Amino acid sequence: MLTIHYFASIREALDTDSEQLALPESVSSIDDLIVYLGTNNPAFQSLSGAENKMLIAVNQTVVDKSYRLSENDEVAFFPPMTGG
Amino acid sequence: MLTIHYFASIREALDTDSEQLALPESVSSIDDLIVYLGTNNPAFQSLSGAENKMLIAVNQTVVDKSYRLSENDEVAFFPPMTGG
Amino acid sequence: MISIQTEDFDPAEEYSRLKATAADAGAIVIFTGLVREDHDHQDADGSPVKSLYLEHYAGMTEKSLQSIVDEAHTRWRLLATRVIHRVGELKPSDQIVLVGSASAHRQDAFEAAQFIMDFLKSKAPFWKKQTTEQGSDWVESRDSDAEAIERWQKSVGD
Amino acid sequence: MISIQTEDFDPAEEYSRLKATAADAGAIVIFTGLVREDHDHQDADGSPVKSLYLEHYAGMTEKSLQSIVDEAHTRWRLLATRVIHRVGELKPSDQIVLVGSASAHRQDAFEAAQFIMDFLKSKAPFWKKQTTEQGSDWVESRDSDAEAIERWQKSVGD
Repeated sequence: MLTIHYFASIREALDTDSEQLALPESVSSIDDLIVYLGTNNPAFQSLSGAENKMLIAVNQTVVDKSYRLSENDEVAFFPPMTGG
Repeated sequence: MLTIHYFASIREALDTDSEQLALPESVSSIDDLIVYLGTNNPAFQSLSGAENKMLIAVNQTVVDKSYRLSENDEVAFFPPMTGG
Repeated sequence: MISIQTEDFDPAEEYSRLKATAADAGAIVIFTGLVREDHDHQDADGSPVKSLYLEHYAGMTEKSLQSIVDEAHTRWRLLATRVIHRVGELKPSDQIVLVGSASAHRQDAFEAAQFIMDFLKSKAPFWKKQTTEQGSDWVESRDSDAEAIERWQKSVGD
Repeated sequence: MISIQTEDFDPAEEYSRLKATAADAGAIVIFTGLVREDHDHQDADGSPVKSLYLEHYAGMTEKSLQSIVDEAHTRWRLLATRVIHRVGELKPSDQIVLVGSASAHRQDAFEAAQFIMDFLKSKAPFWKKQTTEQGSDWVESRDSDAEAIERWQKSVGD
């Protein structure tokens, strides 16, 4: 199972902070996962548009969209960080 | 009267922290004053050699040796600063 | 040492601890970040900030701060460092973040603290939501923060 | 505010004062310089420093520090600054100098504090004499301190 976390504005827009998902057959990269999640959820599809600068972490490290997913990965989607 | 102050290693080498001096006729610049003081004091002459990086302040502002002195100036000779 | 906490912190205590830990330190820098009423983010509507909510990604936050601190220790000769970041609800003039560094020399202490703050700002998973009379908005990241990182050239692992 | 004094100072108190003075500050930097036992000046003979004597040029010291602080206020947007420098006899781990700065933004606070320290080191009339088991020696100025000043390009009045 993938664990998917959503943070900040993305969490609020989706009204979900996390979900579990069996890695779908069609999904091998983050890019595939974004397409998959967008197909099932128009809100996610609009958030993942290039203009929204959505960042992705896998297992708590920022990765790019070509990252190859493994079963049991912890994936997170969030806007650019604004700490400090 | 000129007031002349000496600090740190220069003060110690001369064994004097300050002196008063009527501006001599032959002295119009700091350069002249250095020659004048050196003539009367071999210790000062050796301290004022280029290798010693002696600094000069007039009226509490660092100046170079071409500075034109006035009666009643406060002159100071000291090594490079090492604060902090 | 790195702490993520809701409670306030005491810079005086952190200074004393750094001084005690870093034997023969010649330079200690303590940076403290505070909540400003007069925010100046891109989405500012001009009305004063009444409160700030700080969200973070527990686990990844500690991990990313640790990698930033490790990189600082690689780049500069440091005797000790300290990072504290608060999360949750904060008010104007509240302390948000503390970065401390101790070194033999001032240059190392200054640069390391600045480096840690620059990376913490845009590489550690914290998000700010500010509330004014006009409502609540997520703070947008600033270009100047991205530029602050670029000047350190060699990048640390995100 | 600038103070030259023989007494010790309390960084915690200075932090609180800066925070209280600088309404709506977003960033406060407190730099503290300490006496090191393991000095590394050019004339170091390797034996630990037992004490440090700080001489200064009363009057000119305040004047030159004020011009350094004024220049910092011209270059950066600062809400408050603080400089304390001790003179007289000090021991290893004693606090020598404190530079504090408060600003809306961290970059200003960091750079101003670093600028003030860099200029204070070689443009304010302080001289250090260190005593080890081998005797007492005036500390020589370091090339790295002259270089630290050069990077600020535009020079302040000496």
